[in-house]
Amino acid sequence: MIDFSPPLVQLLSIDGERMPRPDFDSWVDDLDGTALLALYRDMLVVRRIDTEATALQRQGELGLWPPLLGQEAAQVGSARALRSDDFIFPSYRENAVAYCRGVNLTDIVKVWRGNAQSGWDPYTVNMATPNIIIGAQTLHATGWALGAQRDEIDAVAITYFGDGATSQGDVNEAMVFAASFQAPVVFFCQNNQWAISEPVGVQAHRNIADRAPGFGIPSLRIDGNDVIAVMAATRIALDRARTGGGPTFIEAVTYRMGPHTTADDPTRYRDPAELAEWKTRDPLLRLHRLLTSLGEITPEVEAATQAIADAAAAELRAGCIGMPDPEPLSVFDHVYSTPNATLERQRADYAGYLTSFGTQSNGTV
Amino acid sequence: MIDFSPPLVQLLSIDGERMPRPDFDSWVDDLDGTALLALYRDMLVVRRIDTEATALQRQGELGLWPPLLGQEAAQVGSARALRSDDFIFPSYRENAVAYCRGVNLTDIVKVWRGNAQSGWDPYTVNMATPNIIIGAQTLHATGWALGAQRDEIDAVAITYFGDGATSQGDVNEAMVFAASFQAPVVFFCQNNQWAISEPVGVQAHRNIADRAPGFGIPSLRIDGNDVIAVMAATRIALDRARTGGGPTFIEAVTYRMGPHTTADDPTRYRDPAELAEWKTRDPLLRLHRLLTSLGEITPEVEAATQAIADAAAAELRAGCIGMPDPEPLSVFDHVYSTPNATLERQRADYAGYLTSFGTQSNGTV
Amino acid sequence: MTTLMTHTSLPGLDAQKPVPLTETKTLSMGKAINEGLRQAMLDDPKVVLLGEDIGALGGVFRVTSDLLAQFGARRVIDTPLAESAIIGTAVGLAYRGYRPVCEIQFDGFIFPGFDQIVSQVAKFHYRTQGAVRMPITIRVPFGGGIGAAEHHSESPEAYFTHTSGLRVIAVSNAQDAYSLIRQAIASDDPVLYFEPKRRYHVKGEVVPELGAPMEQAVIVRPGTDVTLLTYGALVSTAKDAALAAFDEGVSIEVIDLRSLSPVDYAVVEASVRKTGRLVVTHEAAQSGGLGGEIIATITERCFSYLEAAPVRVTGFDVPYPPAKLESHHLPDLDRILDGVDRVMGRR
Amino acid sequence: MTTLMTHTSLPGLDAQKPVPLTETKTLSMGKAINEGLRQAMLDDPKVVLLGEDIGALGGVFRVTSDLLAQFGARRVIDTPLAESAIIGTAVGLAYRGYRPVCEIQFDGFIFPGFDQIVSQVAKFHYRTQGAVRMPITIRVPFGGGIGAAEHHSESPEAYFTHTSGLRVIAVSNAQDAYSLIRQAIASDDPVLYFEPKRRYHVKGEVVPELGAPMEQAVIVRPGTDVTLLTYGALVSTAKDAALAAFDEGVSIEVIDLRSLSPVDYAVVEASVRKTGRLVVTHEAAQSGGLGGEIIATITERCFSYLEAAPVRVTGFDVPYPPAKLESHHLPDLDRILDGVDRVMGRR
Ligand SMILES: Cc1ncc(C[n+]2csc(CCOP(=O)(O)OP(=O)(O)O)c2C)c(N)n1
Ligand SMILES: Cc1ncc(C[n+]2csc(CCOP(=O)(O)OP(=O)(O)O)c2C)c(N)n1
Ligand SMILES: [Mg+2]
Ligand SMILES: [Mg+2]
Repeated sequence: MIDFSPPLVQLLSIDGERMPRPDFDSWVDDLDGTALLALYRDMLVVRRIDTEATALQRQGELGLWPPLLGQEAAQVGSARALRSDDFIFPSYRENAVAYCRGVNLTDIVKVWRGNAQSGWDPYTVNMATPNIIIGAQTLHATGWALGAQRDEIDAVAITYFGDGATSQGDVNEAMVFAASFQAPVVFFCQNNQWAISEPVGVQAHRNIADRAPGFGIPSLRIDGNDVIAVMAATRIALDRARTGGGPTFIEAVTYRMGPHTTADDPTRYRDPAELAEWKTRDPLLRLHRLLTSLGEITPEVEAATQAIADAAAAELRAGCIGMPDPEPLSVFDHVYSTPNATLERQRADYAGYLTSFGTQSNGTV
Repeated sequence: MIDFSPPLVQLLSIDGERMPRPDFDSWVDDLDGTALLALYRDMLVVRRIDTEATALQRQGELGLWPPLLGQEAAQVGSARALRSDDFIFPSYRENAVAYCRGVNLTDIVKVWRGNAQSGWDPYTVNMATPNIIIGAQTLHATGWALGAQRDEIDAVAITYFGDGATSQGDVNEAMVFAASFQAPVVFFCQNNQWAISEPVGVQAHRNIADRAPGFGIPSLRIDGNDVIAVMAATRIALDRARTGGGPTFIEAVTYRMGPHTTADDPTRYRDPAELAEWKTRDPLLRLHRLLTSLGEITPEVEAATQAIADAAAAELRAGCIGMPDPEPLSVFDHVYSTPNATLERQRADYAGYLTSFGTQSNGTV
Repeated sequence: MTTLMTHTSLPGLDAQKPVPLTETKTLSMGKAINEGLRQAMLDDPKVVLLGEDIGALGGVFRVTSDLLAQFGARRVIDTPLAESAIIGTAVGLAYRGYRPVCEIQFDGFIFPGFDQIVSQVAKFHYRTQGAVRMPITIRVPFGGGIGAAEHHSESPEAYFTHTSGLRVIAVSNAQDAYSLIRQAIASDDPVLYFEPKRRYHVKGEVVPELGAPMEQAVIVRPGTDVTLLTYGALVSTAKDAALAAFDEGVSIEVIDLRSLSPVDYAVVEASVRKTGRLVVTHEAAQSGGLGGEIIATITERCFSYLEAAPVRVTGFDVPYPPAKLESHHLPDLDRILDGVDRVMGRR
Repeated sequence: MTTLMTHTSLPGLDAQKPVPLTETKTLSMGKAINEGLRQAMLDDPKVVLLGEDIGALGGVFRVTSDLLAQFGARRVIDTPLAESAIIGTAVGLAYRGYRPVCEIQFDGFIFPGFDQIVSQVAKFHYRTQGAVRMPITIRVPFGGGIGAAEHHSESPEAYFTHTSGLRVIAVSNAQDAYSLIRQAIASDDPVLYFEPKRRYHVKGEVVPELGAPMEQAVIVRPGTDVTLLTYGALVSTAKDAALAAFDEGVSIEVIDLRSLSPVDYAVVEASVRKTGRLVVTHEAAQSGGLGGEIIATITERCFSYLEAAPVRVTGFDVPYPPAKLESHHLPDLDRILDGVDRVMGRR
């Protein structure tokens, strides 16, 4: 029996030691050296991508980038627990989840370059594109789960959101609906301690994981920088959902090591000592330690892994810079799925206007 | 020490016996025979008013009426626990609370007759007028409490809402804010088992009182048909708030014995056996039994009490029927507190239009 | 104690046999919507209904009566009391290929769901460059004239006609109610479907057909002197006004807009070119209402045809007033005729 | 581990000494609002600020910079992340006699608070027949042109100008930003106060005075041939357009509306009576935007003066597009001049 009460679940210590915990261990006993190395590789690659994207933003190639630095274990551990037919409803920070889902790297940054409002076709990877309205996607996940329930399939919806999001009405309503209908949905909260400049204590005086049980939703509070614990907890929650057990809430306790986005300046509100302390809990560091002690990390492996990460970064950069600008008249595309007379007239007028210039508008504003 | 865990608190049994409970008793030890009789009188009067208002609606004198039949103890017990400088933010069903607050009976029905969108000046009785948007008033109470906190007074805000309301985002956000700021506010939920046609099980799979603790708000679950328990619980919550202890959530378990409103037909969705069972738990009946056993109820007292209730009903009827219709041009009044040119023009045009008829518009639609 | 209803068992498609409308019948507008919903649910198993009290009660206006019994709780879903969640879960259902039909109990209760409508429902197709469709229908009983309490008589349609990505429909009679609810549900775009609640009981003949496309406006009474444009509950008032004016020698062409977004300007323009005079009437407040938008557009497109400035006859710029004052707020026959007089230069 | 911030201790009015603006200074528009807020807080202890990240961070645009340090956490309140609650608690504070100033972080995030604005803030004074006032100011950075992500560039003002009971302001320069935020806060009616975010950094001279009443429109450049009406960020674009047109022999009168509800029709009418030609430009979508309302009203009131149909130059009827397309969506100098050409009959 799983204990759904709040103490933090940790399976991998800061020092890289595997901490036995009978109720969780059976969920991750397939994680041999090879599997752990694969997780490490994912985490290294997404960190490398994250760094590259930040650099691209600094160089003016991206309008904005929301770094996930520090949250690699939470995202990779949960994403790798999913089945390909499970459906993901993320916020805007789940770039590692998208990577694990096989989303093309160029497509990941498309939206942040401003080329489109979303980067990929959700149905090709069973993952929705970023949702920026805080908490809104938790209701979409719940609705999708209601559909899956009606379709009598055992695929599960999982939704990602932050500690700040838990204050929004939508997230609470999603819990009400999920509990009422026993929907197969997993609420995955990355408590990274901050909502832009506000520490989690502004949102909640108790642990975030304490909230869900009152709605009739069991919750787990896990060390979000421990990829093994994250994977175990996600598998437990998915299994409950698949077998008709209804929703589960997971609080992954982690830390946003970077700024909120590249537009943010955390020095205005955050004590550097806090960051320093969390650096000791780095999710990559401790898995590296475990892998080293398991003898999985050799100089060759290290080099090969880094090469993969660097290749991903290079691919991202090339794809980003090489992305063609959207066609001017595409501003009118896809507002509706069928023709709309008012809009078609606006399109025709604007096309005529552009033609009258013999060029595009120079966009002086 | 008060136990804030969920079992139902009952101080007065269905048979009218006072059930001792040390942790609550001290809060109601002033309730001697006279005080209990006064509560009974309130409950009898509000039931009589409720019946009269329903009759007035059937006779076409009111557009609508939301009966409180069955919820007299929950409303009277809590209202009578308040200080006059505490501020009440009700839903639409708290007519007994308004009565206890000293609201003029005619003013109570004014809104249901369609003469105004609210019946009284909230500041004269420290009670807001009915709010129809489910749950919205819980945020107003929280905001008022933030003001009281800033003013460094020990008055408390109390907000009333139903079981259905707990599903609304606003109510959950109110708990988030109240907990975050430790606002002096009491959340008083009358769980009357139904939200129009939906049983409480649609809204929540667990007891409603279980929700608040996850937000960091202690809760009490009380027998809402037991006026003594209601008063004790409300006093406890008020005291916590007054002394800086922050918000408390009270679930008063009661029953809506009538229809949702006079426009509703509960036979379409409700088992008559359920109503029959709840009739045995009638809040007046059991207090009557206690008072009888205490020797407080004599034929003279009975007659006098009934006379007071009948007089209130007569006053309500006379006031309702005698209410003057609002002036046509008052449709433009009070949209803004200062003159607004666009609106003044509409007013002038319409005044001219009415004059051109030499009469008021006949309102054919 | 109440037996708690649980949703875990999900009774399926059993119960009564479906009896769809197969021949012309006289139905109230409310019943016509009910029949349209039934047909849509029979046509497509992906059509599901969500809302407060739509199950056993059949909705506070009984528009979903008997559908729970016929289609079961998998498809007729009594939801918890939260409009944002009703819309938001519909988005998720649409994502999975469903065609959710949401009922908002009254006009004034749509606002808690406004964010999900404006930022999600309306934008998904654009956001995903057509990859994700939102075939969601949001049914809203709207308008006044029933002596109701606050928030029960509003006309919020202009908020939605200003929201790109939504289609907006308002019906005025039983036949359109039947045909257009079916078209709305079949539409791959999200549709706000406004039902004039004070006309629910008005009966009319209903042919079980889809009729003209929902984006088409309809001339419900031809005329030559003035174009009178409206939608929803005021269509029948406008027809009465036209009749009254006819006796006084003014020939009014009454147009039932039906689609508020997009507006069928082809029909409106042709009419105004003929009459040279336009009156628009609606219950919603004047400032920012649909009337201004249509007048601005018609002025742009038909300036040289206009014999007089177009006129609006609308609710005032006030929150919906208490019941005893609503007859002063709502455009009625006399106020419409007064508007006609003004556009004819008689006042 | 993070030291959790608690609100229970409520640090009071200590910290730095207030240094209000006492003489004319050159300030950016953002800083001008900051100074206006500071002065309002000094003038009235009942003025409190609520919003996300407005404390230590000073807001994502730094408009509330240093106010936490000066006035303490009792008056500068970093709230949990929930817009409905920000507005709803402001209602309760107003009930208790406070004058709350809410910051909505970006235009697109106002919709979760829409219900509280439309059904509560706007209606309370009417509902209670004047007994309860709602002196709430809701600050909203709005509009595009900064290359931002979705929901960060919207122009939702028309939703509020259609809502009776609200006042709506949009400022265009540092002086007005300073004067009008003070007037908005001092107003006993609720005010939506829109700040054109792409002009936050634009500097101007600011005199520490209240200036003309906020409901007055201002002619920012006189002219005789065409009236060009706008507000917010496009005021400076419109002035540039007028300058360019002048070189081509067209004299444009540019009006900065400032108050979007109510509109100062006295000023607009007088101008149109003079010029006979009207162009309205705004970033919001055309259908249902403020332009249509103003054109309809001016057509009603000035029909015989109009030499041509009024023209709109607006955002298209699309959700706000991705950054790389926004220059096509936003009216710019050339599109405004094109509109002027159209109203002059040159195209
Ligand atoms: C409805 C809404 N309000 C405000 C914002 C602005 N905003 C963007 S991210 C953010 C903080 C989110 O914090 P959290 O939920 O903890 O997620 P994190 O960014 O830490 O991953 C805020 C306030 C928004 N995007 N949507
Ligand atoms: C936002 C909103 N949605 C829907 C309604 C319609 N409505 C009025 S009362 C009600 C049920 C309320 O149930 P509950 O909260 O249990 O209170 P009760 O009526 O039982 O006292 C509903 C759905 C409303 N008034 N406001
Ligand atoms: Mg966070
Ligand atoms: Mg109830």
